[in-house]
Amino acid sequence: MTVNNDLHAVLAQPAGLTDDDVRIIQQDFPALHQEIHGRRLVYLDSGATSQKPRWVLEAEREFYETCNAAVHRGAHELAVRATDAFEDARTTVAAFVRAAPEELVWTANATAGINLIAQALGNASIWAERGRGGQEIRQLALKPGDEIVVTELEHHANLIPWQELAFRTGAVLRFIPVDAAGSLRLEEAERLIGPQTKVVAFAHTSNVLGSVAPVHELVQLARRVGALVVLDACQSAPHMPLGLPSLDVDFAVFSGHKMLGPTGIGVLYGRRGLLDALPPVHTGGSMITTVTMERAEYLAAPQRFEAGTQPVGQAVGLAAAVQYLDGIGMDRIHASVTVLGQRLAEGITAIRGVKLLGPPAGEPRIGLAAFDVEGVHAHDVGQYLDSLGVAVRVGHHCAQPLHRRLGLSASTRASAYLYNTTDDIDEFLAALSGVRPYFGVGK
Amino acid sequence: MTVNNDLHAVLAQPAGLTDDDVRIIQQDFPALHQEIHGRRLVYLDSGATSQKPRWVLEAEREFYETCNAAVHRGAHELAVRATDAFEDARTTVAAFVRAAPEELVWTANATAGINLIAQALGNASIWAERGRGGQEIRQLALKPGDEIVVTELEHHANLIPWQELAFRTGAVLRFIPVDAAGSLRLEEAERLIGPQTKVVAFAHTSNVLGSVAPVHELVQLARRVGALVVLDACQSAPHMPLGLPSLDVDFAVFSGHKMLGPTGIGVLYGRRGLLDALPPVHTGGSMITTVTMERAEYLAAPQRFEAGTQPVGQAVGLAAAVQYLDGIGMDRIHASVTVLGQRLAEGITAIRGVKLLGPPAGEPRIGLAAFDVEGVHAHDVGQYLDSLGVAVRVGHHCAQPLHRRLGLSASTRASAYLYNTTDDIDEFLAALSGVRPYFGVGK
Amino acid sequence: MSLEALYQEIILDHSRARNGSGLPPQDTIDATGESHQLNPVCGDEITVRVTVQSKAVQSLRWQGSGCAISMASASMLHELATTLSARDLQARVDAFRQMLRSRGTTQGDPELLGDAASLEGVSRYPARVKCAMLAWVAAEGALEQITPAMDTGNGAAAPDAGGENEAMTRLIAPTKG
Amino acid sequence: MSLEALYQEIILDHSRARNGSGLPPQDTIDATGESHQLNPVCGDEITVRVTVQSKAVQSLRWQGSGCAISMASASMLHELATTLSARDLQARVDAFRQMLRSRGTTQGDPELLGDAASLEGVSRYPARVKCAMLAWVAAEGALEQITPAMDTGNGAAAPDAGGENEAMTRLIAPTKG
Ligand SMILES: Cc1ncc(COP(=O)(O)O)c(C=O)c1O
Ligand SMILES: Cc1ncc(COP(=O)(O)O)c(C=O)c1O
Ligand code: FES
Ligand code: FES
Repeated sequence: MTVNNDLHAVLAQPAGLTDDDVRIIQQDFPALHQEIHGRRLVYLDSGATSQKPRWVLEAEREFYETCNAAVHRGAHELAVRATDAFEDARTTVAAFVRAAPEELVWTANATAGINLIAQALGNASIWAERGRGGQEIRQLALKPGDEIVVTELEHHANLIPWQELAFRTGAVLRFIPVDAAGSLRLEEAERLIGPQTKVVAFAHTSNVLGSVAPVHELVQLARRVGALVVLDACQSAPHMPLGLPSLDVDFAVFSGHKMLGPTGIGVLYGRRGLLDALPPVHTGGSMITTVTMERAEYLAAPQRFEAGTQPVGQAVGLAAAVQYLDGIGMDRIHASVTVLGQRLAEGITAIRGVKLLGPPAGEPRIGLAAFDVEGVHAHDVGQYLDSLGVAVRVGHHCAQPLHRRLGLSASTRASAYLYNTTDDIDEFLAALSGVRPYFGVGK
Repeated sequence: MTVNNDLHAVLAQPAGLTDDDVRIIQQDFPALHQEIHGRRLVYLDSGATSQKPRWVLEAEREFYETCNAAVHRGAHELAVRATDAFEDARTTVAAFVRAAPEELVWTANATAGINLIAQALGNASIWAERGRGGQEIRQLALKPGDEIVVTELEHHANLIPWQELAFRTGAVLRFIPVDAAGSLRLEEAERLIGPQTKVVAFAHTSNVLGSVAPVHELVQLARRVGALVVLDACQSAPHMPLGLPSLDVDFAVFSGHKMLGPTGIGVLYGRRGLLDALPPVHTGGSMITTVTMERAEYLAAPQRFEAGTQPVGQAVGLAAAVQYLDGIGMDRIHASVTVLGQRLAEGITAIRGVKLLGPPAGEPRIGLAAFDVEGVHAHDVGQYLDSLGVAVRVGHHCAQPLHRRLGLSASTRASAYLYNTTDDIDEFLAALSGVRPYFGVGK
Repeated sequence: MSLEALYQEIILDHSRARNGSGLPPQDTIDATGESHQLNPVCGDEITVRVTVQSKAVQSLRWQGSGCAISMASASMLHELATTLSARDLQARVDAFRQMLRSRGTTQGDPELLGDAASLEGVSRYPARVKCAMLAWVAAEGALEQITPAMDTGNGAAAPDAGGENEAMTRLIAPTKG
Repeated sequence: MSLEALYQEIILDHSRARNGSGLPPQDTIDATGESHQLNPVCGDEITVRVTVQSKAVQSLRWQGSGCAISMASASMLHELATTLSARDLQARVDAFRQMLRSRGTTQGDPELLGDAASLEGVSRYPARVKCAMLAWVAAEGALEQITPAMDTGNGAAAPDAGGENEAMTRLIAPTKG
């Protein structure tokens, strides 16, 4: 595999990442060395998906060239290598979030992980109704009148599956509202989470506001009433050191493609024991013990949730990605990206007619910032920035209810990652200052 | 991308593939140039998963290095490129099976495709029960007493999802039995498929027997009673020219990894109009129009079934794979693999104490053959062959009921693909002849 | 391609002017059609109301919000429509669609499309084609409510299998969940 | 590594001999435990019955089918068990497990494991470790039915978090669907 020799120098440093460090890291990312419309690409859309280092692309390729075979089956050498690579990947990614390998289920993406939990709970409800499964199934089942609590700032992926679960079981979906600035109203959470609450699901960090949820407080509220906690760690896993067991959540999901990994792979973490208690969702090969024409008996987790041929190449790629992240150090990445997030927030705030969403500059936020440009539609903002080589995301960012609450239909979002320098941020800010003049508003 | 110049010579030939042609094709497959236990690798496990040509690995890599971004979102240049690459891939793969792009839904694998259909029908049943959706939902819904018909030779992926759908809806699962030789008893199909039949699901070609299903006859029986037809094309799509619309099935699935594509991608084909009528299964981002905290409205197919970040890199890889297959020509591949299948069947039949499963030599079969070695367990057979560099699959091949019907708990399977020569088959056969002597049985 | 080719001055002007925007309370005349279209990519929406008398477009007004392209396009459509027969309006919608689908290969014809010809640059930005089409698809929908398809010469615009046209209409028409 | 290191002659002999195979009709003695184990990878199954009197293994018999490794391993276990105390048998199971987990780093000790020491080569074939363990896991299960864990010295075999031991037991114990 390609070794970026300069990276060793970066790793020798104690904390944070200087722009010089970042420029060395950038060498590993071929996609960043492109000209867009004749300008250097400034990629500030990592909140949507990250770019991939050579290390990851080569790990995947090497797998296909030397180990590719069906896993957990077959007695031949390639099958053994593939199985080892696949299960080693599970161990590596599990360790990245301080979990045990059996607590980690591969999914297609984070969305699939949340759907898996919601559908498994839906299945538990049907099983309980029809007398299938034991005591643990009846405990997991939702009944009419039970409640599922989410927040008003959720990504659609952590909202609609719960709407559908509520529809399916007769449970009621409730939500913790945000205030006009987008902050979670914790006092409402206390009111909402009660004995009837069976599930509390929320984003660790908001993909629009950049704010970090009060995980501890929400987990406490849920534990008090015995509700399951589902954490959407899509925007936190890539950016901060994450110990899922110590957060004491029951389930968590994240996506590989947002953390240097390939597309087509995500992770569902489930607290040990809990996964085994859930009914399966997808059924098929490699997740059964005994099958007759009439019925099937299912393996324990994680296999129970991994029907059919798994994304083996992608699992290997994601393991390489977390190795890369760990090599640099998640605390350094966190420190660096936090600095960039603050620079974004400050810079955006300073531009006339541009309104920052989420926590004001100086308050905790991850490395992203969404904003509204008065008088200019977000898609036009994005198009303008693109013409200067700056890639940002525009739209509702799969959070329509939050945008509606903020009185917007769309916003523009700049999101940074370990390969962004402060120069990138400054170039973006300079470009942003030009938007309103260009569209002739606010003169 | 790497161009294999010699390939042009192969392509100039009229029909079939000679061993010399195949040796040229082999140059494109790095995994095949390995020594296993000091012997040349003879890979005869493509029925489980295929090896990948450089062309595919490079297409995927090129995507990540030059186009990677979130699709269907964002106004920036990379997002445009990624969206184009993603939708072009859909068009390419759809054309490969003579379908329209809107008829093609990306899935994680074939298993996920069958589960998607089964779960969507399960959702239709709940929707109908609760008065959600229109007339078309009520038509798709299954009620107690309705029947689902599969065959006794199905892969677990095309069996257990239907067992679970039956459980969920109160429908009854019935199956077309096979005779002691493994042939489908069509006269039973005629008896079984009646007005109460709502779904008929079967494998196009059996992954154990290598036999081809009487698609036309089964479709006729299903059409007569208005049942939906679901085709498991996992073992046919890689090996023969396939025109799904002309087969007149309603749904079909196949997996990318079995046809030179990467892991982590599969295809669900749905007849135009029908997909739009089905309720969604996975919910989340990119598959909605309007979302409030209370409810969501869903896009038309294919987006309706593609929640969250899609396997974009893998879709691009699969498109490259079908381009490679089309470049050689599916009819030539079919011709070549059929010859190898017959050679396997004949050679296996000629070895004392080894029993071929499925159609006898000389009768139609695809390029695979499973068999039982009297007195030696399949896993020992596989281990022995592996020591000679021959990779085969052992076990129940995710078809326990079929094995039980044949009086076996496991079998060994050799499966060929476009990169196998007749020499490969002969080496395998020579190795197979040594199995019983080695284990000291049948002296 | 430069940003200026996308956002020509005339487009920015129209986007600010929003001619024909605002829907007065509706008289129930038979010959009025109204269609609401949603762009699912961005969530922007537009409602177009068309009144036809003696086969001539009496008025085309609209209400909605969206990006500069979509607002300018609606404004231009308003200006173009009011002088046309219903059949002609449908023909202009077809011509406009064809221009936008051309990926930069078809120039806009000001004779046919008026100011909307200046939106030709949009065809190079596939992600923005829906923006420009939004009002026009709504106008098409409104027309269909008034006269049977044949009357407006709609035959020419019939979705060709798998074409962008149909895909777009499908995408734009939300399906009730 | 050569095939011969996996399938030593003594293993092939045992696999054909299947010593201790066959379960006679069962008398209901308190000190008899029986455990059924399924290898989910291949579907092979084995039932092991252990009878203990005065803390000594009276008999260990089995019934099942599987590959040469699993059959040989059961046959060897039968021969080994009959002379041992229940506590000793558990210790041998632990030693056997440790050898198989070692990925070729631990040699089999014939003093401790008898003929089963010859299965050391299996540890280099992770896919076959379950084959060799199958009868031994069943024996462990049977012992547990007879005596509380402490009596057999089972404490030492307690699954260490995330270890292969536990993973294997979990995999081998089917969960009712
Ligand atoms: C006939 C058949 N159906 C379904 C499958 C499942 O495919 P996948 O594991 O890729 O989902 C396979 C492959 O294992 C198969 O051979
Ligand atoms: C907070 C949050 N949750 C869920 C998702 C969904 O992730 P994916 O599309 O990878 O399934 C995203 C990313 O889009 C996100 O930012
Ligand atoms: S961005 Fe919504 S219509 Fe243009
Ligand atoms: S293969 Fe089944 S026990 Fe060895």
